[in-house]
Amino acid sequence: MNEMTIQTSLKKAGSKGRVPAGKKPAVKLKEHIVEIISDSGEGAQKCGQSLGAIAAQMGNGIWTTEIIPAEIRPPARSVAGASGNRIRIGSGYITNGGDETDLVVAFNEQVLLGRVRAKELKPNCIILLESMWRTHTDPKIVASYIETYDRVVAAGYKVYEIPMEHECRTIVADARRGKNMYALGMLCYIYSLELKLAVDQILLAFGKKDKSVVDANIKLLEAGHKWAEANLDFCYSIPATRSTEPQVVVNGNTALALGVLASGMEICAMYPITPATSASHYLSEVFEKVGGMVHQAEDEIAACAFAIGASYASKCTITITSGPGFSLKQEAIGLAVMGEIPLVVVNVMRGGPSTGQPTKMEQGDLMTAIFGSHGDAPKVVMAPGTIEECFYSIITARRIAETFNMVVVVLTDAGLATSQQPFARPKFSDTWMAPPVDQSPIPAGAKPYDWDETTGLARRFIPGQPGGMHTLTGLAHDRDSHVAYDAEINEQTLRFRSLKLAALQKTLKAPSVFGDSKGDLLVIGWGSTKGAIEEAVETMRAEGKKVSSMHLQFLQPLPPGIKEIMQGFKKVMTIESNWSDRPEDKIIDETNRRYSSVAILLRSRYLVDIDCWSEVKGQPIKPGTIRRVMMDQLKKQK
Amino acid sequence: MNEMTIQTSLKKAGSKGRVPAGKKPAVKLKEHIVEIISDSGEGAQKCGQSLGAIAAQMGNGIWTTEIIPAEIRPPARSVAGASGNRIRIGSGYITNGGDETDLVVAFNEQVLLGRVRAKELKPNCIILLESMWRTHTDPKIVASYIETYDRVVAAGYKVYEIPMEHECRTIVADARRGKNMYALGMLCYIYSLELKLAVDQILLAFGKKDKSVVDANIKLLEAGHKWAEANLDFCYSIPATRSTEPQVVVNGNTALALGVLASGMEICAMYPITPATSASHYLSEVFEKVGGMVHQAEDEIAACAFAIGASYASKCTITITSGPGFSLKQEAIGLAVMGEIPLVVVNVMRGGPSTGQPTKMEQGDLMTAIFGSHGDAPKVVMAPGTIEECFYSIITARRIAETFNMVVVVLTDAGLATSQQPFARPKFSDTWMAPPVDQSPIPAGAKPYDWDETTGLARRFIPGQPGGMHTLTGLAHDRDSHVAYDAEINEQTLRFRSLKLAALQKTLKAPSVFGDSKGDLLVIGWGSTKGAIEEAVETMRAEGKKVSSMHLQFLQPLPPGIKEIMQGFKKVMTIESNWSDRPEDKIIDETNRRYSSVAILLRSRYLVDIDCWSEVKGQPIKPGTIRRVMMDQLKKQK
Amino acid sequence: MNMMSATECLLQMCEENFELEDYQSGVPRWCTGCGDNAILAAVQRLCRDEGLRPEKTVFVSGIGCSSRFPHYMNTYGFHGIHGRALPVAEGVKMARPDLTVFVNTGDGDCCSIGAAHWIHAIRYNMNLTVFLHDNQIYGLTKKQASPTSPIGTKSNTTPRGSYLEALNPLTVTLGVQNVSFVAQAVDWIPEVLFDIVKAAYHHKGLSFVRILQRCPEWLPKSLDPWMNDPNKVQLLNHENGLQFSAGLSKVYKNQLQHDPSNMDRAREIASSTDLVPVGILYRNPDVPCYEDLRHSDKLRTAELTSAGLNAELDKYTVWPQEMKEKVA
Amino acid sequence: MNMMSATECLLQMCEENFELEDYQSGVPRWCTGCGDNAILAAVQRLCRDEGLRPEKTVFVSGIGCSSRFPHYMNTYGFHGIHGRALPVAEGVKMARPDLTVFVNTGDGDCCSIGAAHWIHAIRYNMNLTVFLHDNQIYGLTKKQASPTSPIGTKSNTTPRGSYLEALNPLTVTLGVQNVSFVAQAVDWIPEVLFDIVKAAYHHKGLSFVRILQRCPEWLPKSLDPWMNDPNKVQLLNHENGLQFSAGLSKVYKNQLQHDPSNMDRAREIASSTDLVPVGILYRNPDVPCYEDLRHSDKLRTAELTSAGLNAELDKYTVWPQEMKEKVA
Ligand SMILES: Cc1ncc(C[n+]2csc(CCOP(=O)(O)OP(=O)(O)O)c2C)c(N)n1
Ligand SMILES: Cc1ncc(C[n+]2csc(CCOP(=O)(O)OP(=O)(O)O)c2C)c(N)n1
Ligand code: SF4
Ligand code: SF4
Ligand SMILES: [Mg+2]
Ligand SMILES: [Mg+2]
Repeated sequence: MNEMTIQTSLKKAGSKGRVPAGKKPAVKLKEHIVEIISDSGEGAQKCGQSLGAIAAQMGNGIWTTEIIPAEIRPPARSVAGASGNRIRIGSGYITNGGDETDLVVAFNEQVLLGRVRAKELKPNCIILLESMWRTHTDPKIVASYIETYDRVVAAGYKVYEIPMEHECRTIVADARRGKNMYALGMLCYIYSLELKLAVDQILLAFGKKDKSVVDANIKLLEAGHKWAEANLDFCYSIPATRSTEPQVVVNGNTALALGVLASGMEICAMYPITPATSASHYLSEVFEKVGGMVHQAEDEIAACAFAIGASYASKCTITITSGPGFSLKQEAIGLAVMGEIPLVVVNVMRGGPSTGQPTKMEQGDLMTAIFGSHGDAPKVVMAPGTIEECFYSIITARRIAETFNMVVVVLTDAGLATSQQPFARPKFSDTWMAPPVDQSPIPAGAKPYDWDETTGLARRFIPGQPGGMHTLTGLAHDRDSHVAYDAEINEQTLRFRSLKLAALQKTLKAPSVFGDSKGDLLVIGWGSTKGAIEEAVETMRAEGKKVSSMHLQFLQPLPPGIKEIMQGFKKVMTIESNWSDRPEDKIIDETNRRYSSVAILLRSRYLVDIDCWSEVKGQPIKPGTIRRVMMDQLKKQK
Repeated sequence: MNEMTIQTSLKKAGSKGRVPAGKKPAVKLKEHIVEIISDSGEGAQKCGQSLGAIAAQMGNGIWTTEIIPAEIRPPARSVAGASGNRIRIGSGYITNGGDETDLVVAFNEQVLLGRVRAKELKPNCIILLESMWRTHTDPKIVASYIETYDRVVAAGYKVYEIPMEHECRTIVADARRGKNMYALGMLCYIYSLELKLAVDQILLAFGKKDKSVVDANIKLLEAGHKWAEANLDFCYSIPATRSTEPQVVVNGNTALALGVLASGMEICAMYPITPATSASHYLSEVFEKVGGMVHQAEDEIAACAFAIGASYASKCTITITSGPGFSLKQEAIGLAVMGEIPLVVVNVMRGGPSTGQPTKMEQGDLMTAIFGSHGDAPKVVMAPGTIEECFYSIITARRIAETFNMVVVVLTDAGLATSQQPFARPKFSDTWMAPPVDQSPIPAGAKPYDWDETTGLARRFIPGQPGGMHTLTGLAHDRDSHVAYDAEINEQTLRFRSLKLAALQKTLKAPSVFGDSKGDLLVIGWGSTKGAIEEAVETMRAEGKKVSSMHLQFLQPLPPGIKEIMQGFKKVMTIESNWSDRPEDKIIDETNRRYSSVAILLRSRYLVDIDCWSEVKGQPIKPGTIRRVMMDQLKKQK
Repeated sequence: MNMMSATECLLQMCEENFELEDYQSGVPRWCTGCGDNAILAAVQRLCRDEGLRPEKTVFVSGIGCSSRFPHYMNTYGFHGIHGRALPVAEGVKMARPDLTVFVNTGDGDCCSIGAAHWIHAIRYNMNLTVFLHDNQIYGLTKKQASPTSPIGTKSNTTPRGSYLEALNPLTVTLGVQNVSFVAQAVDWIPEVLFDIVKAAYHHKGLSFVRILQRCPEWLPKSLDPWMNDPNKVQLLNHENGLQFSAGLSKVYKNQLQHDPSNMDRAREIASSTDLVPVGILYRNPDVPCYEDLRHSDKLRTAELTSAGLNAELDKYTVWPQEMKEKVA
Repeated sequence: MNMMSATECLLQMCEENFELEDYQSGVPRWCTGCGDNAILAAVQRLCRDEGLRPEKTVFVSGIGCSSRFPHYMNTYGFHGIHGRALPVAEGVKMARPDLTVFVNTGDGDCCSIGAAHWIHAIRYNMNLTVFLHDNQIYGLTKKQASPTSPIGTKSNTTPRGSYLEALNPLTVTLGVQNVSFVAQAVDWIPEVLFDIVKAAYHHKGLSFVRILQRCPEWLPKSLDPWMNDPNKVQLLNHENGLQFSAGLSKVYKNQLQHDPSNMDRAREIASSTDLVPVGILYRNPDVPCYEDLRHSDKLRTAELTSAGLNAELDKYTVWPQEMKEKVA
């Protein structure tokens, strides 16, 4: 009876959406965005990652983005439950996830619906939809499927119903598990990717397992490929040029963790929190290989205090967290500032305030990073803009922390954390690491806080150094580290701690301008929006618009040269993913509009009428959206 | 032998500093600043407070400031150990502690030295110094005394050596304890204050104790008076006009606590921390009389969470803390913002960062108040500028919190906390209190977050209301308080929470200008610097300078009308007590100078080149200092 | 005294007769087989049996899978921040002793980040019913070791196995002065779970119930030894504690007579790790509740406030001469 | 093997022979009669007797009167923030197991704001010597009730007396899995205080020493009952614990034989409130130390780092065709 039903389904599907087969020549594309979505646990993640890896192997530019349900185990077939991966494949270098999707493989109609509702699909998007639901034993499911199917077709999407599970079942018993490799096979056909590379992926993933598992997966892969070849009326190729240098393909959190390895730090203290945790997971796996360790503390305060203790007594230490944990660490961060203990604090930002949207992307914690601890607590704040920068920023952060005896906050976000982008494989350099812990005797007369009058810098005394005995304190203190009740000393030491930021600023280069150094509009961004902003700028410049962008990697101190850059433009605006009041709201005016974060910083420093536009949708801002915003801004100028 | 020594001492003292007696007519003064300092435990505090109270009774304007050692029990006779009180007495209304001291009563030369070193005494200050140390049995003490005495005399101070302890011993056995009333008697003579009022003070303080104690103290008082009359060659009177309205004389923390009483709030949750604690102490004493209670939680996080729980289920609740505790509360504050739970958070600011200077005054937590919790967490931030405003700000804060379902942060500081200033006795009004907790059934269809599209306001559902059942959450949520995974809802709710600030802003009045509304220089301040700034402005205006000032009571939202006010002035600057980089420092320039807090806010909002000047000496900024700063600023304009 | 008519009386009884559905809200989003479902069922049954008014009942939680609990109750709920369920609940109870307050907290929420509040909540002994959903793992954040994870637990932060012996929440709780009720339940014996939940609810004071809760998602087999071998579960019975049905006693033969008023024994029993003791370990009805010690029964009227305020202001008032005479 | 010359050997011994002054720094700013002075004396004596190198010794504290302790030691010191002494000390020890680390913490610092860290520090069982300066009050902030304040304590936040029975730090500590050393001392019996401090120092693992410490400033008489009546102090003696001098035993006749390996007895003894037990309540030398479980003895060279990093990068590398062939 099951068989019967499936037969019917196939016919029906065929009659509705599927076009008779016939191998057509591949259409050449500059790029395509494809996503694979399923209930969580059905392997769409794996399928997408493999596709990205294969395309990268082919020499394509890629950017993969995880589609993560907000819950651990959302109910099956639920709108909010889509789990999977989104891969942007291009001919050239790809810097961000791009706009809406061109092609989607969906394992059920509900997860598809979720994506449609979220407006994530291009109007003429191609949909490859598992058709088994049409003939499900539960009439409610059938009805739901048909309703959605009809609506989606009516909305103009090109839907191909595909009996994936049915086909898989001819190869394996648990078809639900194998479907993802079947889909991968189809996609390899669609994008003219070498099947051999897909086989390599399977070997990589299942190589350690039973040979039978590997074989079954390869069979599924090939079956998918064959079916697509036989049944689909389209196929693409995205020309690629293989890089001549080795590339690594990792997501932002893995890049962060690799940066920790590379920086020579030895201790990471953390408390689990989404989306920072995956960095610690990976580090827990590998850190011990280089003599490091991850300490899971009882809470974020303890994690920060543990890191401070370790830093105080040894090398600079790192603590990794996200929003709520970052708020909790503020008091301890102030202690590190006051004691001038080097410390790297990573905040993988998520949707706020409060618990907010734990799995979503946002850039909402910049102001807290700068101002979050009571009193004047100057610290360095930096933000990588690419996956590659996630790696290198940790190395830089470690070095700054240890050179200036400062706290360095590194802000990434859920977007970077879960996106993959190839970058040139780093070549390890000894200079990335701190020298061994100084245990030499302290020269007579030297003081534990011998601040330099000009730069505020002082040498750090480390336990174990003979003659360096002193008690570090979070109270105001003098050069001897004695508690200071004196007004002058208090003010002087505030001065020294602040001067260090200026000293660092003097070593920074002016940010570079993307595009011409003169024009009608300059867009300023920071962090993960880099690729999307630059792509939008590039597109508009190709259209003849005089727009450029500037991306800030240091948010505190702000690098020199910004004013001069801004002067080259008629208008400056910031684009970021944190809240700013909408000028179109009735009660919002210039006396009460709350600006987005970096806009506040820049307006205050440069007194330039910088406008801001922000979107806080928990998703990376799309280049197309940015383009629209910039167009609007240009229109206002006229 | 003891007797002998004292005789010698008297002679010696006489020969050195004391001028032969003879009643002179009282010199009329507009004002005088007097301080009484001793080792802690010697009663200088009490003496000073009584003097202030007596002067207030006489109808004088007063401002008293506690001189607090930074340690619980500093060693006796130590430079950092001065404990006491500083009273500014004037003919008219006094708004701040004023400049340096005119007259000091010191119980030993070391505490005196501390004040000299801190530059707290006017060049020609009169010093009434206990002379017993000159003849002490410990030669080291004698040497120290003589050295200091000589130095102080050489420095031009007018020193009167007075055998206070010796004189007291003729009346009581434990002269060390009685000295303070003896000094009070002297001061009553010096300032021509009614001795009867001093007797009233003694009755108030010791009335409950043994009659013999009262009598002894009165005797000491009279003896001091008599001695001064017989031996001092000067005496003052500061004309006073008795107010026709009753006044209360309390310090800022007491005023705060009285405000809590008056506001009808019922629960205060706290964890001890200097300098906030004294407000909780007083509240612990009296809150139960009106059915309230103070809960000392296990830490600040628990205190804040406890307050949130109580607020959620009942009336708006208050939590009181200082810097480090304020940092710790940030995560919980974000929850209250997200859940739209009314909450009043008081931060009595102290020296920062970290533990910093716990007993010292600073205005360093403004930016943390605004930006301290991760994500966009809009809350109201206000700061009283006078003792009276400490009282009323709590009532206002309660009302705003409950009207807008928002967190209201009230920032005071160690200066206000420990200063006394008379203000018109408040007349209780029913409207200060919230209506009783709403327990009426929720109308069908109403939703727990039914945000108004224009203002973001929504009615609060309180447990116990039939039909209002819902689960409040710190996660992003929709109108039903259901967890929202949706991008649009997230952004919309950020918008609603932010709009409430704009809605509040619309109800605020423009700040008033102190001085003319046009001129060369406008000084902007906030919080406890109000009196000193206005006094400096007044002085300069009297000298013909075109300067005015504006004091901000709301820091978030900033009230309307500021831009228009600023436009009336050639130059605008802020004066506050938090760190700003000194432009004269070699490596500081316009690209890296860190501005003080309110300057950042105003520059960013109004794009006006507002300069800032700040002092972070742990002391209230003096009007004379402000005058100098303003003069410098005016000079720059030429 | 006012007498109700029979009809009125009947009407009111009707109104107060709640069905299970009256307490259900939404579809629980826990994994299939998650022990939290069993706890939810027991608690909903309790609410119905006891006729708890939904609007007078509040479930307070922190963050974690288990902390989603309030969302599935059609009562008031407070799903707060990680680790702070207890102080929030204390605030609710202090302000509103008329409300029935439950707390749902996870082993990470309670025993790790919230440990200070846990110790102090036991100390305050407010009339709260606290369920520790102990699945021995961080569920929501996807498998990190928790303080109660058995040593050697492989998790994402301890890929080579966790390093420390599991924290025993029972012995810690029993070490706190003022503890008044400690029980242990397991999610897979619903009858006993219900009995314990009920006893906890009826105890005046803080009742702390640790529930061994299965997490099939991350630790699918960790509780198997105890589930598969009824003899490894030791039921605590006593005339002053729980007494078990004959049916149950047939399956769970390993029973121990334990008087819940005996602290020393309670601590000894709680220390056992091989056997899982189930039942009431300790109960002392005489420990005062903090809210009773602190709550005022003054009517907080404007009059009272005004009087209190003015009495205080009097202490600090400087009267003008003429008024002073009047006042005196 | 290298042999030292006798002179060299003597020189080194000389160098390592420290005097009390070598550990003293500054003049303690505690009140006269403050029990912290006695603790300081005992600890300085320990350092001298054990010849601890000042530069290899770190005292970590939080905030409070007692937390000023490190300032008075001429060693390295870390006077941090309120409640966080233990996690800071853990970080120090983890990074530098070669250092000797002591912790000074107050009853507020440890048992109130720091309670979560306290529980977990016991659990980690790092080789730290922890002194709980328990004066049963908040000293530095001027007299507020602490968790260990006896019920009824009049303080600035409890002007009508505190509401709760005092928390017993000993029973809480003994309730934590992995506890390895718990002792109690009193400041007014310096000889025993020293013996306990010494035993704590020699224990490998976290030694938790609660010291009843007088605060004449705020609670001048609170410990008088025990000070004035030697019989209210119960010395715990055992061949595996401490043994007391004849002189001492003459004064302190109330002694109890207690084997510190007996947990059940330790908890019972710890629960006593009328008698103050003094001595070692519990000791288990076999609990592993977290730093030993976690510390790597790999030489963290650039080579190791480079190799580790490259091995990881290999996993994610996309090789250009020609290189791929080379690599393969
Ligand atoms: C301050 C803070 N830190 C960390 C987190 C992340 N987090 C959410 S739930 C959780 C632990 C969940 O474990 P548990 O309490 O045992 O509950 P379960 O999910 O197992 O029911 C953590 C670490 C957070 N939300 N907030
Ligand atoms: C976060 C924070 N909260 C509160 C304080 C204020 N504070 C300093 S010490 C202390 C308690 C002191 O009591 P205890 O720990 O018993 O030490 P003691 O002074 O009695 O030795 C408090 C509450 C602080 N410094 N930081
Ligand atoms: S992850 Fe574990 S605890 Fe969470 S819902 Fe699933 S089974 Fe339950
Ligand atoms: S206040 Fe108490 S604890 Fe603090 S130094 Fe004085 S006596 Fe010691
Ligand atoms: Mg759990
Ligand atoms: Mg204490």
